[in-house]
Amino acid sequence: MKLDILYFAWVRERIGVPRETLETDAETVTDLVQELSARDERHALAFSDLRAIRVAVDQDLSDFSAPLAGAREVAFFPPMTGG
Amino acid sequence: MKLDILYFAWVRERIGVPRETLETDAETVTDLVQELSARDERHALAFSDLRAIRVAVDQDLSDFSAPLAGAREVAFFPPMTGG
Amino acid sequence: MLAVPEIRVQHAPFDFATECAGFAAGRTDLGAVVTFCGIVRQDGAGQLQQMEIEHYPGMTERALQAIADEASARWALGACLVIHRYGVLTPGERIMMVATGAAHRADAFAAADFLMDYLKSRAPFWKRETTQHSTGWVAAKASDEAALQRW
Amino acid sequence: MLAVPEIRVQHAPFDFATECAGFAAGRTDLGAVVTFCGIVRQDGAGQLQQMEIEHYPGMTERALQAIADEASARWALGACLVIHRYGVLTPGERIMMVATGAAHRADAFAAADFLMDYLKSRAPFWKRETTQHSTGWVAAKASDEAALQRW
Repeated sequence: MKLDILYFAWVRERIGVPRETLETDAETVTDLVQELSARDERHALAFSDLRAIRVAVDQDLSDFSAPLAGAREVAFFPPMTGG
Repeated sequence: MKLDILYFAWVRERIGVPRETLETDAETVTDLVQELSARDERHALAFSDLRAIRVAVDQDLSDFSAPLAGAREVAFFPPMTGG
Repeated sequence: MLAVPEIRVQHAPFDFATECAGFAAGRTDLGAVVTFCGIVRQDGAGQLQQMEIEHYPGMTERALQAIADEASARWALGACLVIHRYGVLTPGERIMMVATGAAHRADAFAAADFLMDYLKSRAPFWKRETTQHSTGWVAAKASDEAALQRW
Repeated sequence: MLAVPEIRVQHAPFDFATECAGFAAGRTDLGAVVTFCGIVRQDGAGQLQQMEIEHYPGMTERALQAIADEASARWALGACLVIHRYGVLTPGERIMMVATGAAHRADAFAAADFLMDYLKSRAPFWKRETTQHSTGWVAAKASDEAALQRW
């Protein structure tokens, strides 16, 4: 499965890129986070405290247990601060 | 004591005038209402249900037990409907 | 950033856009502005021809000032405006507005909501509606009096 | 009088006066309009130089639409507008606004308050503040997340 992975705010800064594309068999968001964290220091650092990270699957707020079957786009970012 | 008595909305319509001046010894608003009600049919009708009437003494919302010593102006009107 | 409430009671229309643009203009200490505007609403049957608002000159200004002062004392307001019209108005016309400015949104929202609840039941205005068939004074609602218990 | 929420996400400034004047203009079925405007607030020390707002194009519009649809479903809204800017802003600039119109004031107030609470914590915007000495992402407040429990 080919996934677009997006990063925002300080998650983007820690990862170093705003977006990357990944060929993966991850079944859930948690699987995906583990796969990304294993890649390098930057990813490992960005995902070191998941309580500080929010996730959206195909542009809908989701959680780490969410399945990725059929997903096209997963985004990671800090708690939102709009308004 | 000389008092200006003001009426608003349907109280004014029932009394027939927006304002009158009265020389009175009424000690409280209740005394004043009784004195006015005794004057004629119009006043008696206007004051027939005091639950439907609000009172202000010298332009401050008040109640029927309020003393009138030193007062200059008393107003009677229905519950307010601004906004 | 103490608010000195501005109170205006007038027959003339006010320009909502101009008031919104001018309120707290140039202030950089206020992060949140809330406005409320009350409009003469046509009834479902479309029969309202006019609404006439009577008030108690002198007491009206005092009452609005007292309500705005109370709001400014309860919440951290940096700016506060109340405008209320009287006289004959037609459906769609703006009756009144309030505006509140604060550092944070919770204060601005609560103060505007409070101002409206108190203004509705404690400021000396009375509305009379005229339709094609009748004319009559608007009755106060029990829900408006009950709303004061929120504060 | 079902509301079809209007959502705008843009870098360009919006004209608050024009938006206020145009919102629900000509409608005679709405007796109450509430607006909220968020402004870049200078900090106490006067050191804020700029605020940059990052967002998630695509999801931002979807999230705002979903929040506005939810507000329209919960309250009897006749009109609903949300505008939110992104990019670099300076102190005193307007960041965003919401407007709600309803027959009665309680619906207009509650819907605007709800929109702000949800927009704050559920729409994908992130603020970064730059002062003379440092730059950093604004942290989400526990009180903002807690505010959602009100609804």
